[in-house]
Amino acid sequence: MTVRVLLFARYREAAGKAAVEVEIGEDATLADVWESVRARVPALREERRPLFSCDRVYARPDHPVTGREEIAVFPPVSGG
Amino acid sequence: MTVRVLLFARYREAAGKAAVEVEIGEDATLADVWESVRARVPALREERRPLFSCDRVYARPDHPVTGREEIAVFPPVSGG
Amino acid sequence: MPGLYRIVEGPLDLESAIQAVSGPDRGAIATFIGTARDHHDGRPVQSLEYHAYVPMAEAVMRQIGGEIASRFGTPHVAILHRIGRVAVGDPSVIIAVAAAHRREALAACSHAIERLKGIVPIWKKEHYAGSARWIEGPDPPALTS
Amino acid sequence: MPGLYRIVEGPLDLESAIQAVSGPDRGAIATFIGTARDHHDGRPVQSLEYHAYVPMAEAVMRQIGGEIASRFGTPHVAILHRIGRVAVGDPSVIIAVAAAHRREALAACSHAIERLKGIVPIWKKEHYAGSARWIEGPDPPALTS
Repeated sequence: MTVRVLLFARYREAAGKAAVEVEIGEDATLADVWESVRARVPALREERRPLFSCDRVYARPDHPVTGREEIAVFPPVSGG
Repeated sequence: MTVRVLLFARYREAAGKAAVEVEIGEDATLADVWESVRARVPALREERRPLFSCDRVYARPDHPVTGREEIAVFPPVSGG
Repeated sequence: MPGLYRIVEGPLDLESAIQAVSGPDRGAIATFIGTARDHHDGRPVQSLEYHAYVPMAEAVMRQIGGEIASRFGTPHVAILHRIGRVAVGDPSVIIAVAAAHRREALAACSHAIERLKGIVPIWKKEHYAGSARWIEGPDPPALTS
Repeated sequence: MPGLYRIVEGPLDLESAIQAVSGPDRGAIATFIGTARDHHDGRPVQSLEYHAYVPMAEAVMRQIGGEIASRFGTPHVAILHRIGRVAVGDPSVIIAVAAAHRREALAACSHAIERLKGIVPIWKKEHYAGSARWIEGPDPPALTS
């Protein structure tokens, strides 16, 4: 299935766009999504500390993906 | 000698004035000043927790009085 | 439900944060204002730029308000964070917490800024003379249960 | 010498306190606003009245600023306290502290209000429906060396 992944901050700048679409298998997790994103966007290959959210709530890399969530990946936050 | 003693808050209300003048001996301390004030102002006789200042700095009851200081006596503070 | 949690494009208004938390049964309001500093690690900074995952950031700020209500007993919390370019000296974040007593208000305000820096999806970019750099936070505390 | 330490007859101005401590080399401003509450120990309060030994109060507030400079490393402190009648909801005291970093600013602000309540010669009178009462503080910490 195809999922759309939102990117923020440095990841967005590296990709040159606010979101990417990737193909994943039926039993995919967020970790699988991230691997597909990095395969699509070479500039993200060196990123080692991604955070994930599903439907605007933090989620772990082993979180399963149904394809109906709003998925985002971003670097550690630095607001304030 | 005669010293003028500033009163604040409840002490001022009890005395009905902002300051009282009392006579004290040559080697008097702030504790002696306070005794003289209470002798002059019956409404202050029940006060048990006076604080003292000399020249706008806190001072202890055993602090000696020269007669040239600005002396004040007042209850525990409650600002804020 | 009380509380104000907002990502804002443009200047932040301290008075609106204080208004949002004030009330006659509260004796204490603590506020924290984070402003853009002119240096970082000894390097001159010309301006800051903030980027946010806006709807999630507002939801996580509201979650922090819930933590404050259960830990410090007051629901009167406002958290405002600016995005876009912020000039040196201008506020990037404003927090206000009102409570019956001073200790709860101050402790809650401190909790709010620590948690905001730890978990709210906002990122800072520092602009220097002729260059810029995204600041990456430390590894966050446990984010999911 | 930086710092603003003032007993004020009439409304307090938060903005002037913040202005007095702000600067481009500081990333954090913590403020504390104490407001008149509508109740105390379960009893409805109609208004507060504050009385001060004005010159000594300002001197002791300045002394608290000195404590903050040596303990928390910042001289950027403002302490304003109102005297006279204060309506419910209005500020009676405003403290602002600016520092390079948030923890120093918040800890210094907390120190300032604790010390103000402990040692600054100001007294509060609570006005109820048809009566009034001077509030007397606890025995103060060691006041003299």
